[in-house]
Amino acid sequence: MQISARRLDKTTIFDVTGDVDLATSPELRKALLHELRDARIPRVILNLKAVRYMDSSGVASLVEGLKVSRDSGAKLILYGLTPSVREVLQLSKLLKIFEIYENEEQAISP
Amino acid sequence: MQISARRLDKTTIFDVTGDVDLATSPELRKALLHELRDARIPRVILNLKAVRYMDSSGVASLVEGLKVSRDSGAKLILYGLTPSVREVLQLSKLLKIFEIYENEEQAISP
Amino acid sequence: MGRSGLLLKLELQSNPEMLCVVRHALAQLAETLGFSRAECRAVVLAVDEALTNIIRHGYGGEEGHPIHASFRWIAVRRDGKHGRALEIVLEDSGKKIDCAKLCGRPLEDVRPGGLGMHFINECMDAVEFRRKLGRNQLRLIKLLDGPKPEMGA
Amino acid sequence: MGRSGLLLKLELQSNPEMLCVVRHALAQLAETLGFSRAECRAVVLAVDEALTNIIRHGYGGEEGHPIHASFRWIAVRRDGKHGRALEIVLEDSGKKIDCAKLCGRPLEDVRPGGLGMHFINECMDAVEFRRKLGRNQLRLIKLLDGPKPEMGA
Ligand SMILES: Nc1ncnc2c1ncn2[C@@H]1O[C@H](COP(=O)(O)OP(=O)(O)O)[C@@H](O)[C@H]1O
Ligand SMILES: Nc1ncnc2c1ncn2[C@@H]1O[C@H](COP(=O)(O)OP(=O)(O)O)[C@@H](O)[C@H]1O
Repeated sequence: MQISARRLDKTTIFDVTGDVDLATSPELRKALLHELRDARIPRVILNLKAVRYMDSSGVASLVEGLKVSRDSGAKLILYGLTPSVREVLQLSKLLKIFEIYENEEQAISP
Repeated sequence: MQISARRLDKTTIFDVTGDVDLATSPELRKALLHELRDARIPRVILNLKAVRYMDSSGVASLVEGLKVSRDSGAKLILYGLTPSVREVLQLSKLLKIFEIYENEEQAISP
Repeated sequence: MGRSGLLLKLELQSNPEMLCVVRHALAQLAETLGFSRAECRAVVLAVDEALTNIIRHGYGGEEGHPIHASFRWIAVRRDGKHGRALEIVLEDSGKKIDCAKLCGRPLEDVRPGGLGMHFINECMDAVEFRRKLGRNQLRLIKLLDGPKPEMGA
Repeated sequence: MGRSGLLLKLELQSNPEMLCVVRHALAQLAETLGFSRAECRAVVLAVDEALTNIIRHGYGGEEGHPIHASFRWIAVRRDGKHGRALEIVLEDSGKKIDCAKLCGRPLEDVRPGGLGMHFINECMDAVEFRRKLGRNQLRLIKLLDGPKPEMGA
């Protein structure tokens, strides 16, 4: 997995690539918590277009990010869900809990 | 591996997808021999753009196709070599023996 | 395939980086056996979650402990018809599983963790735990042309 | 990784469809260990060719016979420096290898077949055959940051 950050005005977009699993989800968690809790960015957008695989540890990182975003009045937004990501969120009954868009344009200006 | 044929005037283009290895190369061999020897098509073009992997058994099928094409005065042309295909042909010292093009346009009207 | 229907055996270490290696092998194996793309993803998810649990709970996150996985192509009878299934057995010498904890948790309570067993149960047609000679054994079955899972396409 | 540097063991059957499964696992393993893309392709090609030979020559093309593969991360000394390498051992109970036939053939003679051993030798940094207790053993070594192969990028 690789994460790279694009920092816009009051928004950070993380481009995530590869597999989010037990080996890599701690890095995603760290990136989310840093941006939402430490840097207090009001809006964090996750571009998941290039995520080939996500398991429950990846979902746990997203849920933790969501909790922290709510605590700090920020927004966590997802877009570009691949079948793997969509399925684990559906199995977790979390598709309706997250704010999810089709593409970056919609995610940036909803 | 999957092979599908496009038949133009005096030319057949095979679109090959996936891995060409011990399990699948017999099918490639069969398709080549049918077109060159049985149907006596004067020009057979192999589109290898979507070949992720090729090993020596794939190379052997190509070499057999080349032999048969020479025997019957036909042409066997390759295009769209991926790194894997290019490397095995280079290791086999066959890059200069085959007629190879970058793309379909060049392969059709050289 | 061997006479016993054995397709593949793996012995790996309890290192998180190995999950990706197993996933790639298994995805390919399931595809070769004729499972649909969605079924392949389901099998891969279930095994990844089970291995994650062995690494985290069975071995307490410690690396370098052995995990054995075997993959067999078995005959099954369903609704009076003959069918085929992929049987996967995972074995570890880690901590004895507390079966009371395995059931998972209600999903209404949105919080991190506690999803793995739920995924495994949803993705596979049969899930069985056993303790045998000081080892944990998890047996997972996926029917070819089995019931369609809720997770869709 | 285990104390012995053991990364992974595989037991497969001599079925051509299993080659793809092994390739996917190995490509991922080699990537995880830090090999470049070209090096990963080289290791995968060498192992695929060696398994192809075991299936075709060792077992005469018969399916259902066992092949064992083990992957270890070993320490090596090169030019007085410490380095790391991937050691791969393939074992089969097939026909005894006739070492006289192994050397391969001159490539100038363009004809199908006879390329496998050449690929293996080009792709790996060390190749060793051994007959041990009625089994063929092929040991392949790939150095991390080893000499660049001729095959390029
Ligand atoms: N292989 C295992 N060994 C020991 N305990 C396990 C194992 N798998 C699951 N468990 C227990 O079952 C519980 C539920 O597992 P799971 O649903 O995967 O969620 P999580 O792992 O996030 O807690 C775990 O917290 C653990 O107590
Ligand atoms: N695993 C093996 N068992 C028995 N004989 C082998 C094995 N591998 C290679 N050989 C012998 O070495 C020869 C050269 O092998 P190779 O270069 O791969 O070309 P090919 O397999 O196309 O003949 C083979 O024809 C065979 O006689």
